[in-house]
Amino acid sequence: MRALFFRDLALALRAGGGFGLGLAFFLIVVVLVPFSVGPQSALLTEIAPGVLWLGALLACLLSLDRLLAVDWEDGALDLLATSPLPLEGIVAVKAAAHWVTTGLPLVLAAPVLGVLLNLAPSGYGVLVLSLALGTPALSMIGAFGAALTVGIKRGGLLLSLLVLPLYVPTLIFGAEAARRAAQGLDPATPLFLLAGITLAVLAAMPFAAGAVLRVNLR
Amino acid sequence: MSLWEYANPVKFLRLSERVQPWLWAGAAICLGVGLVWGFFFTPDDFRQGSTVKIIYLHVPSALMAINAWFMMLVASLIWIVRRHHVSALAAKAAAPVGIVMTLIALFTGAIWGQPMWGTWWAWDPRLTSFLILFLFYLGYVALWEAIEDPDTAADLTAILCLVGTVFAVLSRYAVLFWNQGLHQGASLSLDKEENVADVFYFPLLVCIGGFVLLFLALVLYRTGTEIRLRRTRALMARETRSATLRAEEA
Amino acid sequence: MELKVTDLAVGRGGVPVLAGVSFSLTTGQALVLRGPNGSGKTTLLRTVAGLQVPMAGQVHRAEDRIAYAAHADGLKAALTVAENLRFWASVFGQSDIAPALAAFDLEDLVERRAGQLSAGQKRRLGLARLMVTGRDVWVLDEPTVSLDTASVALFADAVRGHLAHGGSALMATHIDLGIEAETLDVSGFRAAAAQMASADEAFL
Amino acid sequence: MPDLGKYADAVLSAYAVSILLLVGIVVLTLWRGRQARAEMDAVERRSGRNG
Repeated sequence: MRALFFRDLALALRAGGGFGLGLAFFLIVVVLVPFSVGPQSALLTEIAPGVLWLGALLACLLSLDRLLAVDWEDGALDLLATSPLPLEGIVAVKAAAHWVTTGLPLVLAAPVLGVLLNLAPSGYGVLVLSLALGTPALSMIGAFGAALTVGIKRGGLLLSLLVLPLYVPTLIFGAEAARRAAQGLDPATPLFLLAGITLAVLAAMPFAAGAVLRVNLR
Repeated sequence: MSLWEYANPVKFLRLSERVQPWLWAGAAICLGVGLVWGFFFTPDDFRQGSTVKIIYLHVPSALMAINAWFMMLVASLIWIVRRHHVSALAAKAAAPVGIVMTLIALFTGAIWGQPMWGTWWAWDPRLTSFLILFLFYLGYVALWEAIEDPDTAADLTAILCLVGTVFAVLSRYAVLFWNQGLHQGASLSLDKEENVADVFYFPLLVCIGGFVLLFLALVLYRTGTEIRLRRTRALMARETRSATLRAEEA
Repeated sequence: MELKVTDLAVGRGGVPVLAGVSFSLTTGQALVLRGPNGSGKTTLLRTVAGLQVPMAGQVHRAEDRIAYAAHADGLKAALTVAENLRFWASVFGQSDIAPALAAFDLEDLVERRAGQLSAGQKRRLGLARLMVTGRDVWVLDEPTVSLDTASVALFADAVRGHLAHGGSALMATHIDLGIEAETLDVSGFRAAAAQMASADEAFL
Repeated sequence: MPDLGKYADAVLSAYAVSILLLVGIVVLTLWRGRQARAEMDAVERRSGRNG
């Protein structure tokens, strides 16, 4: 399991692994927002938490279609399936590696991009906290979507269609927490709910994803 | 004689063809009577004016949008547990009907909301939940379409249906939390004193009956279609196989 | 420990391909599957490896004993030869990759990226993977594709060594490896039109 | 025709859209069903002839 995790990290960090693409995408989305809604600071301050959450979510989605497809195409998934590792564990580990290479950088970059959007000072801490709590769920749900579409040629678009509705609860609670904090309100309730969803997803989703992968390998 | 006997496609087709005329006729009668009654012979609401007539479409379609998904969930579970092909195909057959029901609920809801709320679309929790349900339906249908092998498709969509159900319920509560909403309380419920008035209630019940019958008729018919498509596929596969076998023998 | 296949029926996409396949594979034994392209060798091997569910029959005593290698080697172009091997070794709970490198003459290439290898070198690396799994039943699908004569000899030596150490091998191949092996012609087990119990059976 | 008052547009368009959608799905279903039945009959006749 640990070997798989570090292999995925190494693959993402080596040339051609696509590390940083998600981050760059996040940056571009955030830069484009003022161009589309206008440069008024007050407006940007108001929408900043939501835009940052949406940008992070889309950046997370960007790299999902390669999460399992690469291993599927070069046969590594077949070989892993005959190895002692359980498929549930394989998917969970790959989701964890995805989070470290995509989700974590987004969490760390969010406050910097918050400056660009004139985020209210009280919002930074909770924004980072909510992203840190929410993005693991995004990676794990995404891994489920990737497992569903792994055998499908050009499954990327379908993957988005399947995964985005599943992101709704996480997005709602995450962005709500960030927004409340930015407005000086108490963000505790949405944060707890967000953490609850993430925990439940991390506990249950590997089994769904493993079952799906088993069907696809058949 | 057990219920599972109808898991056999031939038996299922035979039974479904026997009950379908009744279902279609019942649906036509109920919808005709209910809608005409509701549209022409019920008074306007003192507060909502004539828009109250939209209730005869909005409430039944919304009910059926959820029930269709629920039926798909049950059918998916039956497929996962007992591997009856008809069950998987019934779930597949119900999805587009569910989409139409959801669309009707959304459109009528938006049209109803326009004079009441002064806007076509409000991010009211109920409307929003239906929009999310609509997205789930789209994903479900798209996944069925994308996969070549029918049994793989059945397995994957069944799991998607289970996971989707959990997330749809989660989204419902998330949306409630997110926006308390403009929508009025439930129009129909058993434990509440405050129901819609009787004048609206009876034609509404007839309409709901009509929608249920129409849904059943559509799903049975569509399941039959799916069974036939599957049989065509199987026959053609056998044809090509025996052709290659014969070619080799010769 | 004897791997035993009894009355196995395998299929592709719900259509049965082979039926009534039975054989056993004992310690030190190699079994070569023969048959024309498309006769179901790959499907049979995948089923024995546990990647596919048999349509009928059983595979006995195969759990956690099989190392499978097919056309796709599952190599990562961005990782070096040593990294690729070490990864698979640790997935299978092993650590020593030196014998595998030596057996397939990869020692000079250890620090090379797998993406820079030639097709034959890649194939050798893919086969070297078998040796780091520590598994005793090798299930091989056309292992000698894109290998030159010298590499085929290396591979044959590796298989011989594996058999001598109490392993066994089941492979589909067209060429003669010069290994003492029994052969099984799968075309004799082709699923006849009559006994086609398929996934679509319910609809016929 | 009942007097729908100032909301006539809303009510009528709601009915129009809904009935259109319902008729649409029914027509589509029947059309697909007929097509599938014809296809199956053709294949059945063919395979009946060949054995």
